[in-house]
Amino acid sequence: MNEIVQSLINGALLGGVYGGLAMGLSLLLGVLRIVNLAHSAVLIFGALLYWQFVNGFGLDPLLMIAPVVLIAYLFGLGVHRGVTQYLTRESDSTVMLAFFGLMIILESIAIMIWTTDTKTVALGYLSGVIRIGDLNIPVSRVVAAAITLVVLVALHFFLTRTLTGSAIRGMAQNRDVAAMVGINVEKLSRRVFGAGIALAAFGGTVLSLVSSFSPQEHTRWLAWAFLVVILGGLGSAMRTLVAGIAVGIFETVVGLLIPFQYTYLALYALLAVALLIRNEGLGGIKQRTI
Amino acid sequence: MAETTDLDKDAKRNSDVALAQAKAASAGVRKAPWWVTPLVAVAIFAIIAPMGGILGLGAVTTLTTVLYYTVIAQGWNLLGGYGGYLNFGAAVFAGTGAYTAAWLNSEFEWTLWQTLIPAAFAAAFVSLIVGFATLRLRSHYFAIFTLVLTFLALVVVKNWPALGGAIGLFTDVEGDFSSRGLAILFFYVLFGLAILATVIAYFVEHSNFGYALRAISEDEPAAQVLGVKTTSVKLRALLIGAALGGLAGAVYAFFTGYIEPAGTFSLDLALDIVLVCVIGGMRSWLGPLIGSIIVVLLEQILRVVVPNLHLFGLDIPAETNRLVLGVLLLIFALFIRRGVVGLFVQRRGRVVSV
Amino acid sequence: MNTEATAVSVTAPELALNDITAGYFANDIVLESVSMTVRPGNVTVVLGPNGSGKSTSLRVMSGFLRPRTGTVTLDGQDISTTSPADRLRLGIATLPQGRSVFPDLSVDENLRLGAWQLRNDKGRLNDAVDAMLERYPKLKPLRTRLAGSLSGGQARLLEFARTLILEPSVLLIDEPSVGLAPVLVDDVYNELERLKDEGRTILLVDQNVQAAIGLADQVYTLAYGKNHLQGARDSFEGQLDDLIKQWLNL
Amino acid sequence: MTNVIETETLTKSFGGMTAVSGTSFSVEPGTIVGLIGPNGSGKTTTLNLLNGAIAPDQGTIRVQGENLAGKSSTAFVKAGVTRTFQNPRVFSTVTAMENLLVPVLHTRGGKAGFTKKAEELLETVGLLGHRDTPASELSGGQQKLLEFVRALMTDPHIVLMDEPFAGVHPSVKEVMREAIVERNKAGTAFMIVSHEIPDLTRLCSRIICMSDGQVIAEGTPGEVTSHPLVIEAYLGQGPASRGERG
Repeated sequence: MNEIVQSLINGALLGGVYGGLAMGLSLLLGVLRIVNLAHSAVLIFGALLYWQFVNGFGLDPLLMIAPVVLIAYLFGLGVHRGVTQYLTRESDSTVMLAFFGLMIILESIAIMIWTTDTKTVALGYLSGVIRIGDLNIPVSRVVAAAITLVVLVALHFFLTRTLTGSAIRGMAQNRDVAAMVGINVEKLSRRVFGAGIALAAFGGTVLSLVSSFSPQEHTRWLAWAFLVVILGGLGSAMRTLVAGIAVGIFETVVGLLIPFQYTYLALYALLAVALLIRNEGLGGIKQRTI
Repeated sequence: MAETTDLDKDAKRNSDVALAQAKAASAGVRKAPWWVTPLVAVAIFAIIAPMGGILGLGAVTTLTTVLYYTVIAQGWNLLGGYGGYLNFGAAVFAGTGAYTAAWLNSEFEWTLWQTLIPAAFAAAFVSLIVGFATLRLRSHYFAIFTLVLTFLALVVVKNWPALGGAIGLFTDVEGDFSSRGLAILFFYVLFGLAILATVIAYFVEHSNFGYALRAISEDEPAAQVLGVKTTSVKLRALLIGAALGGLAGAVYAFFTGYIEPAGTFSLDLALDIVLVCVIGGMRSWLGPLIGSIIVVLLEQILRVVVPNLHLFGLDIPAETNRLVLGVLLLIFALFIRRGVVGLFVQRRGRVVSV
Repeated sequence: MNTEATAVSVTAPELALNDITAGYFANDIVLESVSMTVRPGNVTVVLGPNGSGKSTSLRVMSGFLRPRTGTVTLDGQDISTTSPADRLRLGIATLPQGRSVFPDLSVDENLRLGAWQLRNDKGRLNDAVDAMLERYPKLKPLRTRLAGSLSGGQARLLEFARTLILEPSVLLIDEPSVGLAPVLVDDVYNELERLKDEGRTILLVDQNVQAAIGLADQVYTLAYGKNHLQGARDSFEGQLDDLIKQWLNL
Repeated sequence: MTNVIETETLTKSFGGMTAVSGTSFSVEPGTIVGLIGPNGSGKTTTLNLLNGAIAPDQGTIRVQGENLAGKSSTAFVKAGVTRTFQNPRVFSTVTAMENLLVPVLHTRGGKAGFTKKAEELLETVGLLGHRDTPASELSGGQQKLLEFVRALMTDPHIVLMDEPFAGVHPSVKEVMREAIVERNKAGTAFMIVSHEIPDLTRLCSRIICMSDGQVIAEGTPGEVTSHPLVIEAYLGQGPASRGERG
């Protein structure tokens, strides 16, 4: 019994982090219709940068999340200026090829700087375990999930309660009318793109608090993020969070039932099923027929 | 009504694209006669043909890699190039073929020749499963799914004891071959497969099937309205491509003598294949052939040159290779859409206004 | 920009198309040497058979389509290359054809986005929203509803409110009654009448010939992308049937 | 003789707005029928329904007597219904010839036969010289002609045309008209949506006028263009119908 409660808690905490993992992908796909194939590469880059600050320079793990996210945001603005803005009128294939190229570039740079070794962030004062009865809950997991929760809730309120948030959602719904009411859609797009990249890097930092990682195997995180996006739909922070938690719980519960290494299989099966079932459900994503 | 405006928007965008293309074309080169591309291909194969016997071991191996890439890339290009459905999981199909062949060889001592057909079938079977799950969806989803599939394949094979787990499988070619003899054998096997794949690509490009694929990549809904069975066409293209990948993978398994999961199911192959097609030209059957030559030679040069560079006294790490390839992909995707072949062979007619 | 809640027409500028040639595709010209003037305080109506270029003229005025040749002027000043957003700042607001609400935003959010240019002045923004809710009391109880769930008539009201929220000096209204049930068409025209009575400067494109003429001060007709007839309303009333027959049998 | 197309109480709404509401009409074999009506009257939606691009909410669509309502566009093509679009949707990077071969991809028969047929069709609209020209390099009018002959490749019983004359040069218009007449003589029926009513009246034996998603008049061009309901539809509601103004 306790084992089940334990894994539900673990799963929910892990799932919160998964929500953070997927948010950037969801935002770019939902608002800008960009398939960011480089999402997981940015994510790992963020994690490595974070690792560098914390392990390499011995800086405070909690305080270092913000600078990583800020650097990623600026990087995102740069990518928009250098790459994305040339792609606004191009076919999906061209966009995906360009972002695949970007993924390779980021991955190679990451390996050049940090090698392919698996990294683990030194948790320092976050390394304890909270004991409640028989339950053991790692502090780092609680902290990672809590930070993600705060960020996603803040994002949710930003998107739903502020005028700029309305403008972003309005732009996602109808770009022409958004321009008609005087919104500078180019500028707003650039910032949203920056935010999508920043959120990907943020996902990397919270991920590094709960898991070890290596620059080579980042696409597994793309799979996770993709699964969360498929389940949660696009552009909504709250639904992404809920979908993330669902995936986290699914993963840990399945992990109880079958050997650890096969949980991947179960998750991929879930992904395939989700794709088959939800192919109509994702508003605006399935290609319209005539 | 929303649907009408959407169509209008599409049309407007298409017309802009068309206009740009027309402009590019009128500024472009004169149209080459139809026989130029086949002639180039025949010339390339004719030049390569005797090389297996002439060149040294290292050079033969390099050329073998060119041919290996040609086979996979021609297969990839059917759906990815003509159909516009990018596949970032080329390693999955080639790897399936490689593992099928290696398993049949190590377990049942099947020969290279005997494993070819089962390897092609196994890869085609995997592609069917992938295709059924994703090809009815937009090309986005297909692309992401194939990208993450490589990792799944890696995990599955790693945990499959019969396939050697993380250790991998050894293969053995029957008969007594010198190392040079073996190199020549693989060279000519892949030479044959490369010709096969190129001929298939040629016929697909000039067949109804090819037109259907291009119609899908340009305007899938319109193709559907004209009666094109889009899902079936895409599935067939994926299947043929996967089978070619499986064949190449099988030969590769014998070629290297040993395969293991991490090397087989890595994104490197996917990158190389995408790069081959993008650099060569995704809308031409000649593209993958030319692209393979360029990419493999480029990689060789990088491999030799880069470690010897000492810029500002720094050692340049080996990953620079991939960095350069990534930058190249980005540049071609942004600015040289039609690849090298597109630069020389323009499909062009007169611009006439009524 | 007009800051007064009740627009005063006398200060409104004069918007004009001068010898405009325009089209969407490379080989196709929708407008050929079209000229028209939207006089301050007037309702100017553009009529013509479908495909004659009415809506295209409006798009050129709003800045969503650049003319190939010719100029768009506002009080004599050339604004041909001014962006739609900047034209909005100059007081030219557009009510586009068809449904243009953001369906997944609430009524309130839709209104606020209409006042996007006031975003740095929360006080004025809130006042503007309140003024619009005052003007369209039917929207008040719907404030939190998603615009996509509104009825056709309610959505139109919201679109009117969103277009008027900045108190523009010139209103460009494109086919406001298309696709609406007959009862709602009445509502739309009652609203247009109110705008006219307030002395606003309006360019109206509509296929509802009779109703549009009823409002017009000045009428332009287009045929095959060229100016056809023009004149004051009086010269058109009474010959409408003939005009339509002419369009049908030209 | 069975009608090529016969609809009964065809209805389709989008998000609460009824675009086509209970329309019934028929097209006899070998006739050219015009479909007119003010903007937003449901013409394009009707066309989309008649070739299976969208499925009706209710009602029947009989093609050659067989009800195909709810079937895919493939079924409609098979039954002999093809169409063109308002903005031509040609495949721009492939040649004119290859465009024509797309509709017969799944048809049995030698490629040579189809190529010959395609050449003949290109000839009828003066595009044979552009056989190997990528469609993107054709003018807008030529693309419309190309799209038209593409629709003829499967030997349809009826071709649905959306605004074939809109935005094209008069000379192209003439070619299009002649090609339609020629084909019609061979027995192919047409249903043509157009705003250019004068062009339609010269071409059609019968015209259907829609307004607010319903058929309001049907008959010879002369009858329809002078029909009071049609004139009223194009006039819109006058002040009189709106009661006293305030």
